[in-house]
Amino acid sequence: MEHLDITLDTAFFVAWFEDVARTVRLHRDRLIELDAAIGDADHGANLDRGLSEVRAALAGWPPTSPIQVLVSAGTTLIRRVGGASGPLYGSLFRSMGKALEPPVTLAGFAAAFDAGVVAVERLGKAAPGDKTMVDALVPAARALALAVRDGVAAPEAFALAGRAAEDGARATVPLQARKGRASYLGGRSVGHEDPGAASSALIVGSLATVASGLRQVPGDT
Amino acid sequence: MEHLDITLDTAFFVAWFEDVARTVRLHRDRLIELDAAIGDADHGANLDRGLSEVRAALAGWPPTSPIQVLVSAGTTLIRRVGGASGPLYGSLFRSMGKALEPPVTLAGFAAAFDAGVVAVERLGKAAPGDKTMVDALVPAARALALAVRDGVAAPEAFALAGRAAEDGARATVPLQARKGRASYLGGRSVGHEDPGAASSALIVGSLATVASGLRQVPGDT
Amino acid sequence: MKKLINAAETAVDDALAGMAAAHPSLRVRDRVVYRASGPRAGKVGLVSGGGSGHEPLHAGFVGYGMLDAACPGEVFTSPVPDQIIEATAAVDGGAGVLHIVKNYTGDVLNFEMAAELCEDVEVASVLVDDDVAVQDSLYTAGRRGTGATLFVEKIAGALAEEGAPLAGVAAVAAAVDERSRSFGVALTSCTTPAAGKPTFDLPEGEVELGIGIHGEPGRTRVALASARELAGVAMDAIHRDLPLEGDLLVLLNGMGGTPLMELYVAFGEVESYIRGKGARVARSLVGNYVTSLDMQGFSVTICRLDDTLTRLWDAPVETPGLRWGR
Amino acid sequence: MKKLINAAETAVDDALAGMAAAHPSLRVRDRVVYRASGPRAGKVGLVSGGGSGHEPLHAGFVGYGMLDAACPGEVFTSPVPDQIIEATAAVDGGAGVLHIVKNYTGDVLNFEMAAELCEDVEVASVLVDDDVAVQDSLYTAGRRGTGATLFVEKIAGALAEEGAPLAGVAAVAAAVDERSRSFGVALTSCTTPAAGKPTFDLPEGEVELGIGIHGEPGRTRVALASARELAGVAMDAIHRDLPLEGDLLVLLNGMGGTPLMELYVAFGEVESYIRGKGARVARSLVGNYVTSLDMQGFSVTICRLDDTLTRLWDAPVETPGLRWGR
Ligand SMILES: Nc1ncnc2c1ncn2[C@@H]1O[C@H](COP(=O)(O)OP(=O)(O)O)[C@@H](O)[C@H]1O
Ligand SMILES: Nc1ncnc2c1ncn2[C@@H]1O[C@H](COP(=O)(O)OP(=O)(O)O)[C@@H](O)[C@H]1O
Ligand SMILES: [Mg+2]
Ligand SMILES: [Mg+2]
Ligand SMILES: [Mg+2]
Ligand SMILES: [Mg+2]
Repeated sequence: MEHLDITLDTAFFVAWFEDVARTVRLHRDRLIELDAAIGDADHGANLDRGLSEVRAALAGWPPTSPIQVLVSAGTTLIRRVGGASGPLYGSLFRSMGKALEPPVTLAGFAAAFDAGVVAVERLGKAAPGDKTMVDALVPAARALALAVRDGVAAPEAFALAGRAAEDGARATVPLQARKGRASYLGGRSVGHEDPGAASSALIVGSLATVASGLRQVPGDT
Repeated sequence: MEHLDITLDTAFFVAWFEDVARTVRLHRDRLIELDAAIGDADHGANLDRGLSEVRAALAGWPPTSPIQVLVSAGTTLIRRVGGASGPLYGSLFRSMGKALEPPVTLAGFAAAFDAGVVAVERLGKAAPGDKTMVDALVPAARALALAVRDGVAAPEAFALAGRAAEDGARATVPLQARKGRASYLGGRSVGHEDPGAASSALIVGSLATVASGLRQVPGDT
Repeated sequence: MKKLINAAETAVDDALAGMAAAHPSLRVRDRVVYRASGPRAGKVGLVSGGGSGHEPLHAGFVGYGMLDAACPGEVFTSPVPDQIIEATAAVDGGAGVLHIVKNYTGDVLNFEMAAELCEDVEVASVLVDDDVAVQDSLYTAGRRGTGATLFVEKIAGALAEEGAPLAGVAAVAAAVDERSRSFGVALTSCTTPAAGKPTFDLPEGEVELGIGIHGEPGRTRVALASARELAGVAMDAIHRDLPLEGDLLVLLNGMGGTPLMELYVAFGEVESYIRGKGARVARSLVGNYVTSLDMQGFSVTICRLDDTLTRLWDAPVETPGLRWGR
Repeated sequence: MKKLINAAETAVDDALAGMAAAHPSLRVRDRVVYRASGPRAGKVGLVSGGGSGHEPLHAGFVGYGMLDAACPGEVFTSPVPDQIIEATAAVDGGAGVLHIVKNYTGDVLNFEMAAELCEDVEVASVLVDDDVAVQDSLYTAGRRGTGATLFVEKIAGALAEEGAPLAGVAAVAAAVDERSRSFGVALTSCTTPAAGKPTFDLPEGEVELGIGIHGEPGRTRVALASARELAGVAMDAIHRDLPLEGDLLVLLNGMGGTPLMELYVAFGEVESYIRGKGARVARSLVGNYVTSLDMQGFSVTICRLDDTLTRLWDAPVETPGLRWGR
């Protein structure tokens, strides 16, 4: 399968954030609606705003390494998003960037991603099952690690991670929230997908999209 | 027709206000809706409140003359209704009462009613055509005067007055208001019946109802 | 209808009871709200009143430097003469009493009747009629009294507090009215407790221009526009009637249901409009002051200040609705 | 959605521009609202912040006797660390800065990040978590900060103004939070400009109990009841958690779209409830202070006063949203 593999270079990371920004914009209203159900109806707007800033920053100052892309994106999210998701996603990417060793292999990517997820868990003090983004991120990190162990190529590994994150997000539906704003609802949080888990699935999903290079981008705004 | 005539004694005037109170309560919501269209949606509530006070006052202190009934009712309306219609209807009945000479003939009634209407016109500085209660009251007064001239008996005279008041109220629909709250609307007041003209038609209409003694009262609250 | 009340019939009295409980500086008796401190000998008394549903107007403006008593009627219904007579007698400190009356047929008639019956008190009246949305004419009810009422009550109240005679207090009140103009815009209708449903239908995407404070529909209905455009419509109407120049006192007033954040957005637009005309916002108030129950929307009231009016505006005031300097 | 704004994206900045224009006592720079007078040497600085849409909280409480700076985020979104860092540095008068943080994950994380980066300033933090509708637990996000924020800002602000050291100001802030409890009821949902439609559907005839100030749905939904019953539900929840006794400070707070008249009705009911428990309303505030955009509804916040807290509550304050004594 080696012929199907890709290079995890600076361009790949830039393309990742560009696809994330595009995808989140497409799903902006759905994320707002998920947050309206068990939160305060701003998650889609928050991320959309933050990611266009990320894109603008990356475009204005072409970074020269994957580390720079990640740290810059994370910093921009922290500096521009606010709310719970700003610091959490900011830490995800900053910690991931700091853990990355060039040149980036899939194993290196997986380890760095895991470091990012651990940073999110630490900062938010959330564990899997608390009905947060952690419920999508942890399975994604695990899927990446397994793929590395099994010698799977990057595009396939990213696809597996994307599916794991999506399954993780969907699995938040029956949970009762213990962290974040949704926890105020107690039992009434059951039956709704966590917006942060949903956006995490989009973020991880973009990895596969970019890696496969297959997806038709349906218009860019 | 003399055998059909009635005595305009204290009981008649008490019965008049009782019927007015009942009728206005039945039409409370319609009067509110008329006032909502070109005013402030309180005319029905104002009159309903005031007339139950009138009824309570008349019940608690049995008056011994038509003059007492009218002056007491007018005073109660002034003291309890507020708004434009409180002082105007209050003056109508107080002035009518003051102009009444016992024993009350139909001619005396008609003259006193006319004095009441003149008091309303003076107080409100409104003329026929301004789209106010005056547009129902003036035709009613005229109809009564004509009935007296023609020697018509009271029940029939009241029926004529009631019809004149109703016609007058309906004739306010195409008018542009020049007095009262509806005047703020300018041309937009056209096309709506004036709520005060509508309530005046009810008040005059009750005369005929009581005089004929025919009407079935549909429940009292 | 969703209202935080016990019953439509008791809403006014329940609110007054709550006001009395909340403000030891007030005393409520027989539907009149007084300063608990009572009348001050030699001071002109100020009495105003009108329908309820405009809170904090008028009862929230009873206190040092403003009103001596307020007479609240039923919702959107002017008070009755008894209340006004009672209030007038109670606040007279021997120097006479000024009635501040918003120009509505009901308010005018009831205050007139009351004034006639206040035989032992010298009474003067000022009519507030600042709303430029209404055509002024000898042959109609004339302009409505809206936001300028607050200016009149504050400024006349300050002069009365200084010990000025009745004629002087009445004159400054009239001067404030003369120098003030208002225009209002509704995004939604209000709902009166008695009617139980919105007074008018205002579909999504439309606004009413030139509304009053009783849920009266406005003069025209247009498509919802930006705060800048709506503020422009209001300011154009005012400027056409009373050219904006010099130092202005500006009230950016919410109709009761509009969040403060949006009122600040609108105020920003009003302020740039005024700057654009070469005039200056010397003093301002932004908030829900002269309201129309739960209506969403705003009104602007402008008063052309002079040195005296500015001094009186700045004078200390201590009421539930307006307070500074003490 | 009908909002008096220019565009959802500019609403926060436009409102801040309007605030700056309306209040010469404030200075707005880079999404931070400061006292125009700047920091006072030797005085502890007070910084708070949070999502926009709760006006007058927090920016309306910047001024003498209360906050030194407020950091408004996007609507319902906590501010970012940059704003907080900037504000903290700017208001430090050498005596350190207190961060007043409402207990929401976003607010906590952003203030924590900022505090860590404020290397040259001594920073203390107080977490406000007064909402008894939320179950308090080590394993959840804990209780929300709502109405008690106003009490904390006022009382800590007064102590800071007296020249107390950072530890003392932080301690009184924590004490106020400890002695305060809140409960909120929504009659309608709010609508955020970004979402453009109500956050939750609340049909005619139903209310949400135990709501927060960000349009979060509440804990339960029940049939619309009288003001007396709804006040009773709120007060029962508070009383169960912190028995009402002695002198109480009471905030009867509107959620932004509730007319003052209705808030007074509800306050009357709260006051009788309190009297019924043998406690006393020693101080009170009735109005829209800690709001949730255009939401209709109310919340009650109770603080058990002691002599110190009463003295500090009564101390002069001069902000756009709260003013007395000067
Ligand atoms: N303590 C936490 N740990 C991890 N994720 C969290 C935590 N709190 C909230 N989140 C995530 O943040 C999401 C909400 O983000 P957002 O709506 O942008 O912020 P806010 O709740 O401040 O409005 C939630 O759906 C959840 O996934
Ligand atoms: N100047 C006036 N002269 C005669 N009738 C008037 C005048 N002004 C108002 N009215 C009458 O009063 C009615 C409104 O009464 P109501 O709604 O009770 O008072 P308000 O207008 O104060 O709310 C109008 O429909 C009109 O018939
Ligand atoms: Mg959110
Ligand atoms: Mg009316
Ligand atoms: Mg009325
Ligand atoms: Mg948020």
